[in-house]
Amino acid sequence: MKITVEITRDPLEGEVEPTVDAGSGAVVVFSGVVRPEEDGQALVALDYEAYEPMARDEMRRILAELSRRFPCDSVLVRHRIGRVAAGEASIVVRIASRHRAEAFGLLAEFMDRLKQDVPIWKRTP
Amino acid sequence: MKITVEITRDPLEGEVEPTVDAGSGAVVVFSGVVRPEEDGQALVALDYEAYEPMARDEMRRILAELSRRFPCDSVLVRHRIGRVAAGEASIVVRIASRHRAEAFGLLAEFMDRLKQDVPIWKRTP
Amino acid sequence: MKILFFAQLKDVAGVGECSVAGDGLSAGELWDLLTARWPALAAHREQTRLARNGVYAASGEVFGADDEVALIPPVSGG
Amino acid sequence: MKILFFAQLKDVAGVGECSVAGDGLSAGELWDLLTARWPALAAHREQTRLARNGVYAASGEVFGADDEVALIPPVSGG
Repeated sequence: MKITVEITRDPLEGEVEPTVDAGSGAVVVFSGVVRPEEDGQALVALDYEAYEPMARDEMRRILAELSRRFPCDSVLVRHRIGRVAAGEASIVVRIASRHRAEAFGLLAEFMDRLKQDVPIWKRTP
Repeated sequence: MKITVEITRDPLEGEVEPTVDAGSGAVVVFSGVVRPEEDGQALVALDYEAYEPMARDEMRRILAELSRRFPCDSVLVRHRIGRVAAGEASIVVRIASRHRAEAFGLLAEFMDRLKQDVPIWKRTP
Repeated sequence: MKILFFAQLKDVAGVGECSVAGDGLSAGELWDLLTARWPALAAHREQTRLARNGVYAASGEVFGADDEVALIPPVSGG
Repeated sequence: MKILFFAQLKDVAGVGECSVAGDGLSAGELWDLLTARWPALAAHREQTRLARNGVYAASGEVFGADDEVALIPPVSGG
């Protein structure tokens, strides 16, 4: 499984085209977006901070581990850091696989693990 | 939940931009792609046929039913019919929701139900 | 009533649609009519669902003269 | 060894990183050193994990003079 992990300060919009890997039957693109409110409070932006080298390594470790249960063709993760305005994406994940079940499983589990273990933090500015 | 269902003879590539509904925190775009082989046999294309009015109604019914368990902001389904070449998408589903769990749940269950109940058929040319 | 055939059933029947005279038919009576005309349909009966006016027919449903009845072989969309 | 602070712990310590003299320290010994210098860190100890050179430290792991040790408060990425 081809694994690509990036942490960037640039906007993620329009960057991940749902290109198809040769032979893939399923492509899933997930965008996690900063919502304009949190617990009823209006929110203009969030500041994301990462322990970058470990965050990258940890994402790769998680994906390599999950690829044994959910073998996919490729996965690309882009996590944005710095200030992310409401309505903009903080993360984009793109998975291509032969069959959809593996892509769905990998995506759901990866997002759960990301939120448990990857050293990235968001705070209100 | 806003439901949009379309059946088209046009290619689906590049049509579904992951635009964000105001207030959504998760956007998932799924593409189901014709694979260049099936059971080890090379495949150049598949022909899709639908009982169009019922297929549209059935997809809407399934989505309306699933929206009670997985309340999302919007869902768009585009299913292509006619000849679809290997490497091209036969279906695109785009779901926006406040939280990712609802979008993931709706997507997985919708695809399962589609393959059980929606009167669309594929055949090798 | 109007009968619609799809996918492999279209090949079996040799047509995409046809008309059948009848009113208030049960599913069994309808199948008897259809397999009398196209004996090869009988092999598909077990795995074919009937839809009446665009909705899967419930068991015991009755088919009227003005209905559009579709024979739905196992689907394979997506 | 080099100590890294993130998120709210950076506010508590008032710095993003610092150096601590010590070698072959247990997690408990390291925490004792840190909370002696920043008493307010103690309130975060329970929910903070330690990473050694970019990997979460296992229980019983020992921290050396050349290690980079990160204090990882509960994460919230995605």
